Amino acid sequence: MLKKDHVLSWINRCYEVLEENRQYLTKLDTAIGDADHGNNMHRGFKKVHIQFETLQDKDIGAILKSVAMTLISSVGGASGPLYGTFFLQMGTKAGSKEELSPKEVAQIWRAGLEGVKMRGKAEPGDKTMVDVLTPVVESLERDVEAGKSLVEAIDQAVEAAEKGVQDTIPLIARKGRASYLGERSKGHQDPGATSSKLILQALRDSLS
Amino acid sequence: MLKKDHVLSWINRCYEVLEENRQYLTKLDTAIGDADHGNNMHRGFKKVHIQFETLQDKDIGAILKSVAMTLISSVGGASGPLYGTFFLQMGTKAGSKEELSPKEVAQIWRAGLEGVKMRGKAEPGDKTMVDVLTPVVESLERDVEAGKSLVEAIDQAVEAAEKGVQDTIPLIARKGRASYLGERSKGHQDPGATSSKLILQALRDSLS
Amino acid sequence: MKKLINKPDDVIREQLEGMQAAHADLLKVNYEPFYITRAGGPVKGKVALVSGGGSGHEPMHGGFVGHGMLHAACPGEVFTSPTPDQMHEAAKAADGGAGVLNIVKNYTGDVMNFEMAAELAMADGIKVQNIVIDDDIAVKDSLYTAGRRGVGSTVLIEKICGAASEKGYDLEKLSALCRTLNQNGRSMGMALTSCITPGNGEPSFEIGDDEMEIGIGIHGEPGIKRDKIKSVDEITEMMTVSIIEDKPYTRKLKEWDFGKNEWVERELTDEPLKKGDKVIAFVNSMGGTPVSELYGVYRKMAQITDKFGLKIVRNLIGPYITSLEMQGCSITLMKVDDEMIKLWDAPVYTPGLKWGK
Amino acid sequence: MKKLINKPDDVIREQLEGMQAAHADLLKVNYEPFYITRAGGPVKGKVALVSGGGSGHEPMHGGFVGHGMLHAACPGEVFTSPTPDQMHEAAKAADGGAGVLNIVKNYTGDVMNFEMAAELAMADGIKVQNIVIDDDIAVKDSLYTAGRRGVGSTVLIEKICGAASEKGYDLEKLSALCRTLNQNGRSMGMALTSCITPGNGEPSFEIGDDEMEIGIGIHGEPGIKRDKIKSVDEITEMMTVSIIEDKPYTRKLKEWDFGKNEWVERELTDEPLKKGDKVIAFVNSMGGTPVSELYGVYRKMAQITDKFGLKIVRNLIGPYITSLEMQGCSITLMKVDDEMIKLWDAPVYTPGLKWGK
Ligand SMILES: Nc1ncnc2c1ncn2[C@@H]1O[C@H](COP(=O)(O)OP(=O)(O)O)[C@@H](O)[C@H]1O
Ligand SMILES: Nc1ncnc2c1ncn2[C@@H]1O[C@H](COP(=O)(O)OP(=O)(O)O)[C@@H](O)[C@H]1O
Ligand SMILES: [Mg+2]
Ligand SMILES: [Mg+2]
Ligand SMILES: [Mg+2]
Ligand SMILES: [Mg+2]
Repeated sequence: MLKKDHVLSWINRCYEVLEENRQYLTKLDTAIGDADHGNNMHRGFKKVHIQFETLQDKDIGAILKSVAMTLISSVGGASGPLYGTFFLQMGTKAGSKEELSPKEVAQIWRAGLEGVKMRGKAEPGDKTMVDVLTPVVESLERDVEAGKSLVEAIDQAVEAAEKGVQDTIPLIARKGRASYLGERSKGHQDPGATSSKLILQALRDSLS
Repeated sequence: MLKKDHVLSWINRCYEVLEENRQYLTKLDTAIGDADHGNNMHRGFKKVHIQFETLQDKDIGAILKSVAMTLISSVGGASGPLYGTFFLQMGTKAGSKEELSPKEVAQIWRAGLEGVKMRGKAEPGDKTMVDVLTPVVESLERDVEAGKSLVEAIDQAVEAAEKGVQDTIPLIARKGRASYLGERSKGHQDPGATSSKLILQALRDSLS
Repeated sequence: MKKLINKPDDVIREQLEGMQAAHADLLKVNYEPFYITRAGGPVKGKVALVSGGGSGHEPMHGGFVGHGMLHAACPGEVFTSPTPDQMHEAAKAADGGAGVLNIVKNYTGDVMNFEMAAELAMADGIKVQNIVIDDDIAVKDSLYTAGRRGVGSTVLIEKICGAASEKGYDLEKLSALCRTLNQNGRSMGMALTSCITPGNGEPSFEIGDDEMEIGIGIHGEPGIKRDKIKSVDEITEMMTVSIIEDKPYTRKLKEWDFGKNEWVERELTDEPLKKGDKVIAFVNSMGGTPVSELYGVYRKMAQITDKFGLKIVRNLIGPYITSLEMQGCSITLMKVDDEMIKLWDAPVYTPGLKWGK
Repeated sequence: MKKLINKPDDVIREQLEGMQAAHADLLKVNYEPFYITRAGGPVKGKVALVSGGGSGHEPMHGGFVGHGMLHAACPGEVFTSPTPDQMHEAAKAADGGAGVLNIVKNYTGDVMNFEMAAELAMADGIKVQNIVIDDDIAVKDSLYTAGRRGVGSTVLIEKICGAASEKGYDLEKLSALCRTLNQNGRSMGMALTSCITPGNGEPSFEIGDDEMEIGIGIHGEPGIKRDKIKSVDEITEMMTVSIIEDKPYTRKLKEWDFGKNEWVERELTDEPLKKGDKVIAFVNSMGGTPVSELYGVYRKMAQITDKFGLKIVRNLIGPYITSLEMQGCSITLMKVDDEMIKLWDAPVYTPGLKWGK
């Protein structure tokens, strides 16, 4: 089960992980974007971190929605509305629960993914975060369906995420800033796909 | 005797020498000025060179005055009016002669020097062309007084010029752009002093 | 990093404080969240023109707030779209009862954030339209990319639509004008150097001493191709001819449908410039290129437009939509009719653009 | 060398051709020799305001030719004073019968060339005065140097005197105003990078990645000292305080004495700024520094002038007197009275400065 406390420590872990990887993500965005993805994500989760106290008394849905609102109003760029929508849809799907079953965890990730796709109109293969979120959600759904434990399922999903990140490298970007580069975007790892993987890893970390 | 043809070949030689030393003079001006002295002198004498045909039928005074007018209207900067005045006063002093005695050569150089000092208000020791022109004129005057030949006198003057150039190195500039540097102008050779030496050398070359 | 700044994190706020101190007669800066409005408050009965985008393009947009141009601007972090809450607050502060027109440059982030902002403002009962500007012909198609970027045309459009708002155009008419101007404008940019964002402290792209980058946008992102530096005549010819010979460009842009009460996609096709067209020519510095060099560009550009039979009726030359201290330039040609020229000539009084009274 | 140019030898001519093409409504370029006059010809009965200097400082001076500012400008080679024949021709072309005021920046070359030019024009029967501008406090004394350089004040003076000429000031009154404004203005500059002249293709001075040069002029010449780059607050504080605390400055400047009919040296002493003074504050970019950073400078400067009890009544912020693409800035504070403020506010319509109508 994913308890409310897990969710809180997940959110907190997101902040840590994005602080550690700020420069790394920005560097990835330098190659095929405008060199701000790490800074954007860090700014957003730092804001979440500062308001962390105010999340304590909330249920899972409210926590995730509150994270969403903070991201929307502090990240900016493409990733702000996208991750904002991601957490918003997750929170809406989670509702006023205090814990989630493995299946429900898969469901909120699915909702988040659909939100991102609705907002950004990207499909798998476009070299975006969707290229990580899609295999992650599919892996989660497969494994919880097969009755695996939450930790097992997420471990699997992290592997799928890692593969998803690697798979963005040869792709030609068709959405977001990297798309302007056309052929020249080949050979570079997508920053947003990478941050999506980090967010999943943070969830995994919060469970151990 | 300095014949009219010598004067013409002197003027022509000035062009060659300043073309050869364009970058060298500009480099000197980069250290303590605004990096244009070589370009300025080259621009002026190139214009003289282009109009060279028109000098042929003139007397020495008219040749020098014509050079002066060309320099004034094409060099600009500090060196334009200064060298313009230098040649103007030389030409005025020379008058409508077809040849000059060694003594008269010393006299026109004296007139040129006084013109430069009147125009620019620099004194020896200020780290300017005056630090070359002064010892040059004094050397010329001494030697023609002592009855030396024109070539001997100019050979001596070239040595004085070379010493004059070297002597500008330790000076602190008090006139022109280099003066803004104060102490920092020490240790650098003055570009205008250097071009004055080149102009004298060109005269020497025209006599052999 | 060679910049006149204090701590990178404070750059936006401090520069806004400087703007406020310098132009208290023209504008008012709000700090939580960041937005800039005209000093006099909302203009009753006139459509409020609002724009915004990442910082680092100054004077755009904040420097264009004032009589005859914008009513409000939202500065984001450097090269990062501002957030919906800023835009929402700005819309509320600027609305004079006749609605709000958001001028949105076509970047994934800007478009999404302004959409969310429009929804928030509409929930408050403010009438809002978003018009997306996409004039950068360096981006060839919209099927395999995020579509053409919004660049130089934005400045001209903010000026002309600003004058139209003063003249009393309602939201629908102003939106139509804005849309037409966007379709009439085409731009292309190039860079000699990369810029450095304060947050990173390192060049956004590496470029050799003898190289230039063609088809850049305004965010320090790499362009569409790398080349050896050429003469200004060759560079200008390449850019101007590309603009003039650019094919019809078709794409879908989202606007709000006030009938259906939802976002709809409009398919729009921009027609190429043709002989006899009157144009405004805009030669822009990316920030680090001095105006003297822009005149070198203008000279060649005017020769070429002449040859093609275009008539330059007005021009704008200088650093107006920049990429921090990047060296480089962009050219914009925008077809205009007599009404648009009149609006261009109308008085404007902002920190970044001033004429008439 | 990263520049938008063709052959270095053609830069001046081609950029002037660009200016002519862009601003045919405002100005007319003469090519043999180079000078720029207003498009409408001489202004009858008004004193003609003429300036000039090396090129590379654009928009100054050519960009300031037009209604309410200069009547003519003489561009020299890059960073090299123009020649007397140019100035002489410009004076003849601009004279409207009320005489000519040459605004001369204090550099050995400019002063000598403008003196020769004035003599030539006077020989033609044109009444001419030369007023020398020397406002750069980085130069401490005039005894052991060529005296303070003419920098930022020049722009403000050209604007204010331009308005005074329109208003009908005669040559004597205009000269007196010009002289007073010069005495009222103080400037200081700094650079983060060196510029590169097209003729040389190499930086005019070497400077480390973490260094800045303080007390530079506008010709790519080294300044008075080298330092590690500091924060904008520290740099601005140093410059502003230096300007405010600058001691009385005495030197002799040459002017024409119409009684004696010869050049005379006038001993002039500039008094320091004092509490309660009204000032125009001018924050200038050396060319490569974007306006956003200038606002960072303005912010701190305004805090300091405030603390000293100076009242900034007007300001100007942007690249107006530049050193090609050099990164850096300068600050000018000029004490003004109500008449000067009125003249500042008067309409100006030039390529480089525009307001009112
Ligand atoms: N339309 C889209 N749908 C999904 N993800 C997108 C889309 N556009 C961009 N992204 C993601 O956003 C990332 C860039 O985010 P960021 O750098 O923060 O914003 P910006 O591109 O505005 O600077 C990309 O790496 C990509 O993964
Ligand atoms: N007042 C002066 N009197 C004599 N020579 C001077 C004076 N000022 C400058 N010079 C000479 O002029 C030279 C610089 O000439 P140049 O570089 O062509 O002009 P600018 O200084 O205007 O760029 C100096 O090296 C110096 O020798
Ligand atoms: Mg980015
Ligand atoms: Mg020089
Ligand atoms: Mg961004
Ligand atoms: Mg010079």
